[in-house]
Amino acid sequence: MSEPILDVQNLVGGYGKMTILNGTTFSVPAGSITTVIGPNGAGKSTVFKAIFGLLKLREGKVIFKGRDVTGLSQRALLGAGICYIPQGRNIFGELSVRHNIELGGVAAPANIDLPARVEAALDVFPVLRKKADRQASTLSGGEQKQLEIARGLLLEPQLVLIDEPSIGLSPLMVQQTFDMLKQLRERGVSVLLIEQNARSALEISDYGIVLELGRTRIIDKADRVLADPRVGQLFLGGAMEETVA
Amino acid sequence: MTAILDVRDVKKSFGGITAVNGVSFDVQEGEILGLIGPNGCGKSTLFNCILGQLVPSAGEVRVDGKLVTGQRPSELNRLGVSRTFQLLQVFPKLSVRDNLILAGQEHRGSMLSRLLGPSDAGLTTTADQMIGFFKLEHLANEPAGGLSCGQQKLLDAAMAFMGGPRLVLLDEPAGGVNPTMLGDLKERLIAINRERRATFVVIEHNMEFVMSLCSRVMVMAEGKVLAIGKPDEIRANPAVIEAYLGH
Amino acid sequence: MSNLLDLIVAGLATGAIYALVAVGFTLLWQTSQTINFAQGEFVMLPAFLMLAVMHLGAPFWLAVLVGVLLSALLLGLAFKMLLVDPMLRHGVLPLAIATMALAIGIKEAVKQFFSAEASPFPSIVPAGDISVLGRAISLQSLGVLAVAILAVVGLTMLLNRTSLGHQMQAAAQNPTVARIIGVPVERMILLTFLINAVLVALASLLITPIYLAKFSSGEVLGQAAFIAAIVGGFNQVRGAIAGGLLIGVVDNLAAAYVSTQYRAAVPMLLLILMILFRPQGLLGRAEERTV
Amino acid sequence: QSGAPIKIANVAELSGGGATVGNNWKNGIDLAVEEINAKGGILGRKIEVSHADSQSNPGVARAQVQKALDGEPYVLLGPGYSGSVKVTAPLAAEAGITQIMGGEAAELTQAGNKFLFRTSFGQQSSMPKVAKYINDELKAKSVAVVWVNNDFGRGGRDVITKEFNRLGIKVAADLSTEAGQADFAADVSKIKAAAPDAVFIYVNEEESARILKEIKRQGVTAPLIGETTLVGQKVIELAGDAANGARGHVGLTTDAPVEAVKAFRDRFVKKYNYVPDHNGLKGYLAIYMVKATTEKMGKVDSKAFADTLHGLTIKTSTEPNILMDVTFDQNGDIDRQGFLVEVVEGKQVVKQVLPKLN
Amino acid sequence: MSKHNRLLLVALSIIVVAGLIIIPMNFNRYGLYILSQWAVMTIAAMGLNLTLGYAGQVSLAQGAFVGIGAYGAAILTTHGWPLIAALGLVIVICFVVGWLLGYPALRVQHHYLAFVTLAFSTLMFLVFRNESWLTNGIYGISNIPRPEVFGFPTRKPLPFYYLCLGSLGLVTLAMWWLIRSPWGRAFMALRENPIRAQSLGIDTRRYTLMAFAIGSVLGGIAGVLYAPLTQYVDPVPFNLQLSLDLLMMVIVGGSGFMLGPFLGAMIAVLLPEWLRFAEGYYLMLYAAAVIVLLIYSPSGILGILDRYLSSRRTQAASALRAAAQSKLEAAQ
Ligand SMILES: Nc1ncnc2c1ncn2[C@@H]1O[C@H](COP(=O)(O)OP(=O)(O)OP(=O)(O)O)[C@@H](O)[C@H]1O
Ligand SMILES: Nc1ncnc2c1ncn2[C@@H]1O[C@H](COP(=O)(O)OP(=O)(O)OP(=O)(O)O)[C@@H](O)[C@H]1O
Ligand SMILES: [Mg+2]
Ligand SMILES: [Mg+2]
Repeated sequence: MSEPILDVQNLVGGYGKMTILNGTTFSVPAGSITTVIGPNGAGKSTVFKAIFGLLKLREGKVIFKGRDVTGLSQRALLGAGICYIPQGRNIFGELSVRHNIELGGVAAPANIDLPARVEAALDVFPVLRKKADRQASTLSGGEQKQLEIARGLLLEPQLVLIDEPSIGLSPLMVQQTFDMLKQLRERGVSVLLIEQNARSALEISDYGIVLELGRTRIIDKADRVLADPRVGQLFLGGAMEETVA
Repeated sequence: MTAILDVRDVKKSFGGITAVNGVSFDVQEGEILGLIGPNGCGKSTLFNCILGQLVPSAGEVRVDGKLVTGQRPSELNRLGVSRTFQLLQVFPKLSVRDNLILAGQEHRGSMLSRLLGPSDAGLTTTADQMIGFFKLEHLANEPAGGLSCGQQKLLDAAMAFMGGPRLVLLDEPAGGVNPTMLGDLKERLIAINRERRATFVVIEHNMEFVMSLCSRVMVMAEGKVLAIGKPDEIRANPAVIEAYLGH
Repeated sequence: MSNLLDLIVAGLATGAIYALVAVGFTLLWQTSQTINFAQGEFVMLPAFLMLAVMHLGAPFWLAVLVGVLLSALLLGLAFKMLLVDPMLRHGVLPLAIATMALAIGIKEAVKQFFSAEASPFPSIVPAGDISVLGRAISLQSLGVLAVAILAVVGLTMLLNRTSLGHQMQAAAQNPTVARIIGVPVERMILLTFLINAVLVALASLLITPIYLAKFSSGEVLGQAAFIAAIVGGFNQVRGAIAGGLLIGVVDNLAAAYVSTQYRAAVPMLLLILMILFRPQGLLGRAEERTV
Repeated sequence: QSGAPIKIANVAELSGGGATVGNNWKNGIDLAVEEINAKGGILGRKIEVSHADSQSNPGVARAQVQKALDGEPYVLLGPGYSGSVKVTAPLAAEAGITQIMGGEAAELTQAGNKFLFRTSFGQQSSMPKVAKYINDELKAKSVAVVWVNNDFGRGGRDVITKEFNRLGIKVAADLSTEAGQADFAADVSKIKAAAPDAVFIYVNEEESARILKEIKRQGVTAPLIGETTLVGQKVIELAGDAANGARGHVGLTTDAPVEAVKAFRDRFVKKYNYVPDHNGLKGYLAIYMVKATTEKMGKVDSKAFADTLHGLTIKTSTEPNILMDVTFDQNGDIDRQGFLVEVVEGKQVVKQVLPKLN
Repeated sequence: MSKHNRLLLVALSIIVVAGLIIIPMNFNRYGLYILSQWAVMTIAAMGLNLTLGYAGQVSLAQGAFVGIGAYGAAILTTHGWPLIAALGLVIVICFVVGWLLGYPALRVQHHYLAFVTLAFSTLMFLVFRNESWLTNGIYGISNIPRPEVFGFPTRKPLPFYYLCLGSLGLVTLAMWWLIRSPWGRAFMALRENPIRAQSLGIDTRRYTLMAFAIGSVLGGIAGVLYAPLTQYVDPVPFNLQLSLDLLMMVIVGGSGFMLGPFLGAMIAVLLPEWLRFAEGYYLMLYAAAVIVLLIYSPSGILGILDRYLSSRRTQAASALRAAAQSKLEAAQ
């Protein structure tokens, strides 16, 4: 395993009195794609929120490139090189598509050429270019997701946290998105991915993490996770005759 | 035999943009029709036109041969047509159980009996069965807004079935749902389809799910029907591969 | 028809006042999704702050300066930190109610610590009339109109053309997501309220010479501005101008041609019809896609 | 227990639409009480006034008067709004407590309430004087009437139009306006269209100033006549030279050409830093009515108070701070000197003194 | 556990009700008047709580319905009708007018709806003031008689207070029944997500109109009691301010909570009275108190209680979750 870019240590926290994370611990090797899988409600998205400072943690630490970034502001985290593309729909409906993308560069240092990056992003997602001046809320579900990905990557971060990007995307777009993640990895960017589309995701990943009830149960090379019979049966839809607990 | 759902030449435009551009198809009772197509091709808009959430710019929609174009969603629901949504649509501050009871209550008794009768309209048992099936027991009394995305998606699907519908339009029910649970969901859909001859139209980008569930698949592109046929035919259709499936 | 013209010009003059107050209303909505029921009192208060400073013997210009600063401090910073911060997350109504209470508080405080009487206020625009379309119109009204238009043009440019403006809107529409992409949400909200505070101080400076400094003058202004904002379209700053002027004119025409006893109702009834047929207001945008 | 303070309760419009009225009234009361207490009180006993806010709302007024009466005050002062007087007068009467109020509506004193007293002319006595002036001096045959649509304005309007009818004067335009109204363009253009021989204006001070300005702007030349609120110093200050030429009947004014009134005004300004309107005077006089009546009785007796005040004449010679000689009739109505005033070059000029009737 | 809670709740309510009946027996007239006012305003606020708190429809017209009720009672009882007959007529009128006022809500929402209802409120004030032939205009209607209930006269403050309290009790029971019935759930659906509600067969049109109509009826009932309480009505109390005050009561008490209006009306009616000692500053103190309360709990007084209850509930859910067995471990 190469040097970890992100080290998540013993996270404990949740919403109000409800504890969701019970000591989640894992690390993301630099320059890898790491995929987190697990049942619905396992706490995957909650881990991301915790890493990105959106959740009050009762215990635990988040180390990024050797530096403790627990509880830093989102702006500081973006500045450090982490970006987060959350689950669900997260656009600014009343602004135009182009303005939405431009907003992805808010935290950018002054010396980068934002307009050029916006153009580049629009090249990657031709649908968005076609609808650049429309109000973002009129986009279809999948188009909105593309918009979010384009916006999230505008800062060219070193670590991408991306939560279920494939929801709502057509198979062709899912392929493209995964290809894009692979390209990012080639450029040395690390990716931490949550996917329910677990087979395809693990196929492009270096490492796989299985999260259950707020704990990391399995951390291993992606192909080994994929081959693990328990995982196949329980989380990849391998066996349909699973017994209800 | 008349089709349970008959869509004729439906068009919908927003300002200068035509999202749905003359779509016609019908669905026979007991069928499971898949609806696929690239992002932004007009699938959700078509659903909204059928279900009265949007008024189509042109065209007709019939349910059981009865013209329903322009009818309100609630009226359509009373005819036994229900749906799920692509984006999360639950009642965030109500408990999961109340969400489900709410989903079924208007199909019980009259307005007056709902005022004077039992407060759960006799639906607690049914709701709890649903909760059990989707493994939400520990959250039954929690507000639905606190569920994870995948759980909300499941709740949304569960709500669509509370009223015992004859025709259900599902908009990406699999998005974000764990594959194992998805298998259960598919089994469940098939069982309901067999037992109650309920009819489904399913928008989905998960090909495995669509192809194994549906008896027929319709492909849309740019607001029009590109192809319609058996899953195998569609999978092999070069136009579909190019526009939608990729290699 | 010179009579009609008279009425329209007079209505425009009053409407300009409503518009100037309404600008802040729409600004707050567009950049923080808040409704400030104390907006009228916000316009009333700075004049008294300036008067207070003048009572201490300061010259007018200094009083104005101190007044603007104080209002930025009280109606901008303090308002944002004490009221907006804890309540913003809880939807529109709690804050709206809190501002209603605040309106009572401000009114009572001014009454108690200054006076229940109306007092005159020096005008920075020279008093006097000029002739517009053959009718005398006061320079003061023109000043109000000019500032209202300038404010709207400036704010529209800021909001629609600059990244700062987009950030402000983003912070209002979805604060969590805005934070995630690095918008300094806190600072944007503060900016919003500071702009509003300076705007009301300016409005106070221009309107008080016409309306007089009186603890209760905010009631009429606030209500008129609220209505003007809705009519113009809540989600567009420029709607305030259209709404304000329209209310001013329709009010006059209603009083002249329909009924003086029902003058307050006639414009409202007309506007209800308009709202029912054009719910987004005169210059507002249609609400976004819902499903 | 002759040393205990005399308790007087005041319920007035300290907030809400009537706040200006109520606060003037309250300040007038406080000033008088301060003066009297400084000189040793009434019959050697200090006065203690409690103030309660009716929020300009009759329902609240009722509650506050109820509360005040539960405390068994010597006399009840206020409220100023006629509606609030109407809802509270029966309570005071039932408790047998004298109520000295500020309302001017004609009907208040005509319901046979033996415990209710005015501090100023009721509209039934002031309006006929104005109508007579319009008829006799101006010889106007048609008049435009502008009034504020609350109980004060409406009451005045109703009385004066009745008078106009009696005198055969035509009401050319009957214009209701709103309290706090800012824009009078429409109203003035209607006046202009009606081309009356005179305009009768019965609105509050600030609105008076605004309408005077608008009248000047639109070039209406008919004579303008009103009541106390049209020609007050405040109006002149606010309306500037637009106030010139306005005339009015003034029952109580701080601008009256009476030395005692001027002295009162100076004392008031010294204490409160502003010039009171007639409501300040009313409150002040209410307390001196209590003093004069009590001294007349020679004892503090709330049961006998009303009977003593009925038919009583209070002279400035015995009680200088009553400011002008005044007589109360059997209804609780007031008789006092009045003035006809015109604004000339920014100054009130008394054109005519309307003497006390008897 | 929940049974235990329910028992506690029942016991508590019995104590409160008994307190409301017994303690005021030796109150003076003023105290009884204020308490009666509280009961009346609570009824009106409960109506608005239904429209706004449960069904999510912003209305600035509740005060106008109190006005309609008060004028209805004033006009009819001064013409010799018994109050109960006036009540019947007012209920019908308010139901119909409220129903009609609901129609704009089918087209517009939020601040536009607020404006439409505000306009209605203004219009009603002008009608009360201008239509003198009916309402005696600005002079108002005085000498409104207090009714006899089952042969008991309520002219005295104490019996009239019991009349108000009894009415409040009846209204509360009816409201409680309504809220826990499927209708109540449908109202909440309207507030939470009307789009989803529609697609579940909930006739949002009818429920919206119902929410307005029933809420308005409660406003009217409050008005019918208000008239004989003050024994005088004029237009001023029924201006926009009353609607805003009622809105404040609902929000401050806790909108969407059954008992919110009780506390809200307490704050709005009783708190200013308690603060009277501060003389000229009492309204300032009152405003400050309301603001502080909202800062402390933006969801209203009952929001505090709700936070406590829901945290207990999540604790339970958390325990369930903790007890859940890992599937992975089970598979091993
Ligand atoms: N309210 C609206 N105003 C303007 N354009 C709209 C509106 N609603 C939808 N559209 C446009 O209509 C087209 C079809 O949208 P629709 O949501 O039906 O797509 P879809 O097939 O469901 O896509 P996806 O798979 O991404 O969900 C899109 O181009 C979208 O931008
Ligand atoms: N805002 C919230 N308030 C309260 N509880 C929440 C909230 N968000 C999530 N939860 C709870 O936390 C648990 C974990 O949620 P999380 O969103 O992390 O799940 P997930 O693993 O991402 O699931 P999915 O695959 O469905 O997205 C769930 O049981 C959910 O009920
Ligand atoms: Mg998730
Ligand atoms: Mg879609």
